[in-house]
Amino acid sequence: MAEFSWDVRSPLDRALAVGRYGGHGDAGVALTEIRNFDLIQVMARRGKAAEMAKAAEGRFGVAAPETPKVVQTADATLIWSGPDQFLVRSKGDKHGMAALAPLLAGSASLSDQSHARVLVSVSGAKARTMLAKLSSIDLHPGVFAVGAAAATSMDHTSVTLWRGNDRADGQAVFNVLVFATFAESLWHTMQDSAAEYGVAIGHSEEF
Amino acid sequence: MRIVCPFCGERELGEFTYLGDAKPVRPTADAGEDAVHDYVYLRDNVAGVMSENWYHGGGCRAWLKVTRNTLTHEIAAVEPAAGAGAAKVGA
Amino acid sequence: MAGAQTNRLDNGGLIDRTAPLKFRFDGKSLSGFQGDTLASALVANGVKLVGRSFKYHRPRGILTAGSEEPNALVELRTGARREPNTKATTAELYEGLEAASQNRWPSLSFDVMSVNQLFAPIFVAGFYYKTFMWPAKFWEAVYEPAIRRAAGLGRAAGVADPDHYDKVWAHCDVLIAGSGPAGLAAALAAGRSGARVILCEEDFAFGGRLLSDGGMIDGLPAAEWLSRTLAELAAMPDVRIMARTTLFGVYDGGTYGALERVNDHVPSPPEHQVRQRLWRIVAKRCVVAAGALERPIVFAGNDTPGVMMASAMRTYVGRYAALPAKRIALFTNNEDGWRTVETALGAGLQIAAVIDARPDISPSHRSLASRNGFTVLHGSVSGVDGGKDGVRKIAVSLTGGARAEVEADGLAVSGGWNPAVGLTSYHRGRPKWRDDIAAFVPDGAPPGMVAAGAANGNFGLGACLAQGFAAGAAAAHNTGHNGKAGTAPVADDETFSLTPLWHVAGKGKAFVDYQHDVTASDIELAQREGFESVEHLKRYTTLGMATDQGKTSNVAGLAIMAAVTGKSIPDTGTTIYRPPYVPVAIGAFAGHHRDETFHATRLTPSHHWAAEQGAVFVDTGLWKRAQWYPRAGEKDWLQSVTREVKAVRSGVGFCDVSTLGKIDVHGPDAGAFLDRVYINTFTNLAVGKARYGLMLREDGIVYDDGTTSRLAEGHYFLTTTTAKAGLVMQHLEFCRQVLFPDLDVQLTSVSDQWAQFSIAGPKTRELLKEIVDPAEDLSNEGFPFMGAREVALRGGIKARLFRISFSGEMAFEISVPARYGEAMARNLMRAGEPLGVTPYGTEALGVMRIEKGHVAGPELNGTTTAADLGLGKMMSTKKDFIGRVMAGREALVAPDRQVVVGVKPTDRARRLRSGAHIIPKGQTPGPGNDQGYVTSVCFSPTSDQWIGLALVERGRERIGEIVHAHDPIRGEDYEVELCNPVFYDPDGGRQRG
Amino acid sequence: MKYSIFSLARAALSSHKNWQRTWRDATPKDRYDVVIIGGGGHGLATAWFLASEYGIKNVAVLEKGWIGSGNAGRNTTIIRSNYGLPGNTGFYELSMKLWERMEQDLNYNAMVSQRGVINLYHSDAQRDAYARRGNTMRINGIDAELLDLAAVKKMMPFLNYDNARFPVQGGLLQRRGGTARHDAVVWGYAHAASGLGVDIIQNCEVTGFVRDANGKVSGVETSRGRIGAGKVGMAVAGSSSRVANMAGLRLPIESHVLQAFVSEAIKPLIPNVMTFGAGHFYVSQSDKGGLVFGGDIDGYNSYAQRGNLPVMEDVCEGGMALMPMIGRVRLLRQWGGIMDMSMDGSPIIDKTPVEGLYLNAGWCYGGFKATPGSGFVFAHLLARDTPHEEAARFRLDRFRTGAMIDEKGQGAQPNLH
Repeated sequence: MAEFSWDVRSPLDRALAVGRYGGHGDAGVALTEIRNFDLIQVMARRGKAAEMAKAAEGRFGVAAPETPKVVQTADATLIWSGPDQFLVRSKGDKHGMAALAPLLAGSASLSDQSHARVLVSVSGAKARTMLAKLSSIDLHPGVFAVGAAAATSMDHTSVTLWRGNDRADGQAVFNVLVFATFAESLWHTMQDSAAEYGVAIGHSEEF
Repeated sequence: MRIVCPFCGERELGEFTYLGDAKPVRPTADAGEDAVHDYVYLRDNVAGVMSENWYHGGGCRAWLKVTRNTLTHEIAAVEPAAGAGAAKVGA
Repeated sequence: MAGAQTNRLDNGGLIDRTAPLKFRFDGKSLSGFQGDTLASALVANGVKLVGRSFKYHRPRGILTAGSEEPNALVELRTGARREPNTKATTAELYEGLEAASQNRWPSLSFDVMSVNQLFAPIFVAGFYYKTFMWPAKFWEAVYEPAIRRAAGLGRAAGVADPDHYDKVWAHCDVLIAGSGPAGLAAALAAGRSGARVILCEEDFAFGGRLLSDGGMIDGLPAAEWLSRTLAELAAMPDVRIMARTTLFGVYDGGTYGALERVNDHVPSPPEHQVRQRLWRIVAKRCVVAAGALERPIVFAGNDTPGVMMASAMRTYVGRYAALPAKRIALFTNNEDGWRTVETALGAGLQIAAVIDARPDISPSHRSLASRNGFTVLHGSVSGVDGGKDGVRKIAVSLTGGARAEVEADGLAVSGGWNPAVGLTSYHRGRPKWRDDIAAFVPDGAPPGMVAAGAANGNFGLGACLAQGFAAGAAAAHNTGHNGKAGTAPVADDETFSLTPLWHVAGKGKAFVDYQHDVTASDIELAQREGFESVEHLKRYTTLGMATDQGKTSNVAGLAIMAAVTGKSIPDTGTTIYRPPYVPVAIGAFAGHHRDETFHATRLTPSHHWAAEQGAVFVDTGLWKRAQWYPRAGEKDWLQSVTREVKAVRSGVGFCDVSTLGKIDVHGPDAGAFLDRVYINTFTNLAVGKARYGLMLREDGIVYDDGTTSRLAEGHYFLTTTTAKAGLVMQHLEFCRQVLFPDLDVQLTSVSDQWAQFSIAGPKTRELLKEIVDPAEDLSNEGFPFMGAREVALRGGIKARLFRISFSGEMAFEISVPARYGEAMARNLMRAGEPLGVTPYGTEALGVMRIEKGHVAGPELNGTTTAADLGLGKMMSTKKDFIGRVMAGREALVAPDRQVVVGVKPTDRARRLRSGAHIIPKGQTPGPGNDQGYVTSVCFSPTSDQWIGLALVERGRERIGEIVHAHDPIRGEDYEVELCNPVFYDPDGGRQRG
Repeated sequence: MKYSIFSLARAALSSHKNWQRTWRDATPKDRYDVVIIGGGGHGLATAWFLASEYGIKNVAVLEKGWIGSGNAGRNTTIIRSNYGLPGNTGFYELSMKLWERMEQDLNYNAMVSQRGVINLYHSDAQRDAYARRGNTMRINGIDAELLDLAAVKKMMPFLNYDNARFPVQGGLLQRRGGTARHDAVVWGYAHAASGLGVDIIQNCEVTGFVRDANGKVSGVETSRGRIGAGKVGMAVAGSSSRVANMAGLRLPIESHVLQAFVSEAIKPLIPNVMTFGAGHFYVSQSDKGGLVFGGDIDGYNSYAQRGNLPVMEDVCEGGMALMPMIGRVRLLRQWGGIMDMSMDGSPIIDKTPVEGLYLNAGWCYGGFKATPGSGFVFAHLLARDTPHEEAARFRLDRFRTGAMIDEKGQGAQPNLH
């Protein structure tokens, strides 16, 4: 009887080549895939928004976002994804289905999206310039501040976009959560859109 | 055209899908064929201000009721469909 | 050796004499300088003849210095980068530029087609509507090809454009079109107020007319003010000023289109860079400071090379230090034209004469004339003696009737100025007429847009600055920015006086629309024939439809029409202004959406594994799906597919079916919700069971099908077809949010969360046992047909297992989280090796569903009912559901509807083809007996012949009947038998066993 | 004056001073046997056929602006009869046959150019659908050919065969399809109808219906006064709902914008009419040299007669995907027309529930090619009070009975047709 290994493969496993791409000189854009996370969609039931909010606050210690924002805790990111719903991103089953279901069962419907999405972080001096080729959203620092989130589309592909904490060098970081089966396609588009500025490509399991 | 999604803010047309006139109400189960025919097939086809169903499928997936002028494309109001954001019903 | 720049001044201008550039025009080597346009470089080289007109192939020179140019069109670049109809007046010179004149043969100076001029008496407006009708067949064979060859201007490359384009979004408070004095003043005011500003300038240099006409602003020479202002704007972080960028259109909701010519000024774009970029700018306010265009006066011979707009002449002399002529005359009806005299004198040109159509000429001009020894004639130019080599003599009709002649090699013409009313009129606002300037000015601009400066009919420098500044400040204020704007730049206003003059009667052709060869008499003819509405005029004569979009011709054309009809110009009206403001390359609108990146590509979780196996992929919507897995030695797809089918039916195989739409339906009312969207019932589905469901549109026609499983009391897992996945989600959200908002139900797409595989064949259980944890009971009792539940797999992960079958075999579908998808494929291969497991693609999947008589896309074609598909019995009579009422309409329940049946050729060796029509045996095919058609076919390895499904009138009553498959488009006609659509295991024992 | 090369040559001798108006500038009479609302191609063709085929010459065509100012003057000029469903197939072929003799009928060169229309396919499923449609055409006596890849390559070597996202596999060709000069069709019908006594009245907007005691329509109120009518026919395309509403009718129609585009004129590049099968793009080249192209409707109800930028991009993307050689060709002009989109994508030519009022509408974006056929069968209906046999399925009550004619299978959602 065979024993099986269930190795996980990122949908970007083949497409992502660590290193440099495009124009020479300082890389204007860094594209980093963040791998291996748990992602749970939480949707409040009819008339149960308050109840869900209370349960979520009990669990995470902060209020879940009710407007297009992200809320960062020590071990979870709560990302607004639509009316009465948010995504819980965590790692190592801290806030996976098994952990959240009992708490939220009465007030919300939960759906595991851990494998449904690919997360790409975009940063660098030319990040906004490059994203303007893909996103119709205004990413001006005064409009899309740290903690802002959006359910939107990039190049006709649905994404969840949010601005995380700035990099150590002060550069803004944009996180793009894209559906897994579209990921390779959008990745190529992102890479090509950034090529003229020079791209530093990598992946990370950092939370 | 840009539509101010009540949940997401102002967004580009490409994120939305159009269905049509939001005024007709789906007849009840016992309404009969004529009523359903009118609901499915007949349109006021307003030249002016019209209430319409739009879907923010490229964003938050909310169905919206958009009040829009078909002569100028100006949008006067956008509100969520009855069941969009229904978790706050009664709250 | 590049030709000497015979007509270049030694000093002055904004060209860089330290950066000479070589270029070629019609094969001849010439040189210019950095800062030249192709037109200015041609002027500097003494080139007068630049192109040929559309219809008469008349010799033409350079008329303007901007994007309104109707004449000086060239084929720029060569090979795959050849761009026809490029305006020499906006093409920047670069090292090695190659340009060729167009619409001539064999050469520009000797053009055989200029014979057309001989036929000019017949080739009047609309002549082609009156002839070429006989014989009828001759149109396509003779007349049309000849016309088509003669028409058109330049030649497109004819091969794929090698360059890249992209599209970008930008957002601002205040968008400004134009960087002349009004635009820059607006930018200063808005920027200082704290607004986010984008300024688009079509030219490669900022400044607009300041670059040509100079002046004093805030006590500084214009050039100095310009550099100071540009520096101030550059220092503002939220102000973006863009050169080589034309704002071409305005769309709803404050969205604007602009084209940036990123790399048109170099031979080819550097690596990783685009040629052009399309900007979609979202702006809360827009200030149109796009200036005004000087307009010609229509007189005989006004198209002779060497006749040039007066302002353009100033531009060539002042900005480019290039002399269009040595001895010029000026024909003007307004004060502004006189500035050309000053510029020309400053450059050392001779002034032959000034012909001024106004009754009064100021003493200062008179003294200028006497000081410089030229005459001032009261009157109008009535003819030009010259040809392809330029102007020789100018005939003048003097006020009072006398005639005069002026010898000159250049004629500057100024008929006044037309504000650029394009952008303000694109929402079908009609500009309004202003008598004082005899021009249309903006009116009815789209929301948030104002015009300022010359674009608004205010031509004085001081007025432009003041109005631009005020508009910029107001726009900033209206968008919530109230920073200190300071004071507006100050300059004097020039006096403006104009006597309208549109057309000077005279002998010879007087052109209104140069490029399309529309003359004043064409307009008169159009009126005579009843085409007096301006839209009729345009369509009948083609006035204003050339590549300059009527910028130099429209107003003159309708003024002439007004004169013939006796109406006023405003009563005559304008045609509708249509974007784009200047022609824009189609490639730019497409951006990167071409070739492989035309649309996004979706890949299944096992895609790369399948590629390793050598799978052939097929496009299904955006998906790439494995179609079959060829093996060495197989001669064609049919052999591979047949092998795959046989392997499944005799052993076991698997197929990635992750492309199905998958939706989590949660909530206490989930079952009730599904009851309303499906024709059958789901509230009574037990937890742990799956059921096939069919949904209709509200008009009673089948929309989609799929299986839905109940995984928990309040949790259903619904699948859709691949094609409809997104649409069904949208439909269900509509039902949930709009139709049935009272239900407590939540929907989530989980299509991408799960890698789903169909495992089919008599050895399915054997294979599954290798994969699934031994504790799981997969027996018929433990996991019966249509069972659905979560199971543990060996190696520690969980999966969802569904016992459903579309192949007719014993089959399961298994789902694992998507990032395990590739491992699943590998593990199935490994575990199944002893069983001869075979991966199969969509073709084999299709074969088996046809063999089993399952309907799919070709049958769910948007016109079939549940009953047509043989699924009428599924329709519940105990509940309401979407489509119930309309499905009962008489034509949808008529007994003679086309319904699904099986078909097979009576000749077992015969290949059956989809799209063949069904005709009763023994009848001649015709509309009266066209009884249906073949929807799906396959070679059935099981039946060992071609079989298919068909939609046939009363088909189910006719099982066993022999009919004709009539396929004239493929030249075939053969007998087929109508049969039970379930070709394989009709009792269903295999899938239940 | 009869138009010919000889009359042109004669006219040249008198410097073209003697040409008459192409159609008479009529003043409204008190009453007509038939009043047609709408001076587009359909309305004018109806009037001409009433006069020429049915002997009804006391006819007025009322146009609120200038003739041909609606969709007749803002389309992509394609003519074809490659339809697949009963009802459409025969009707569009009737129309095609009328195109083939139009110029001789009207003594006006509408530049009917049968250069061929090819619908490209990119998948087996599309090929099968075209085979089905082509067979329908052949069974109805209409020319159709199914081309494979090699034949398409030979005919159009310039398409992208190298790196297309959705490679071309073949096409359905109707050689008799092609183009016609849209404005000339309008002027030709006006010219010929006027010659037979039809009054063409421009700048005459209908503002209401006159009803007799029984509710029958007996005339129209217009901006130029009341005009009596034995019968009133509506052929107003995108304005159908607005006009019908004056008679208290709601129609199974929505008005939508369709954009069209023309490029700068270039030397001959594209020999025929082509439809991309994997995106929204169709194209032909005008005799003047411009590429005339279009794509999908903008997608929402509109009377604004102007198009949006996303659809313009979408259309150009389709063009570039199909033939990247047009990348450097410049788009010159964009315009928009208001389409009367019906609930099944097929037209309605029928009496209305209001006696005396007849409807010709629902052409979606296929109205131009129908012009002569539409005029012919509408004239028949107006003259005989029964539908012409080739228009017998274009009934208003088909949505009540379920006898839809839905070529695209999209159901009652007009923006998907």
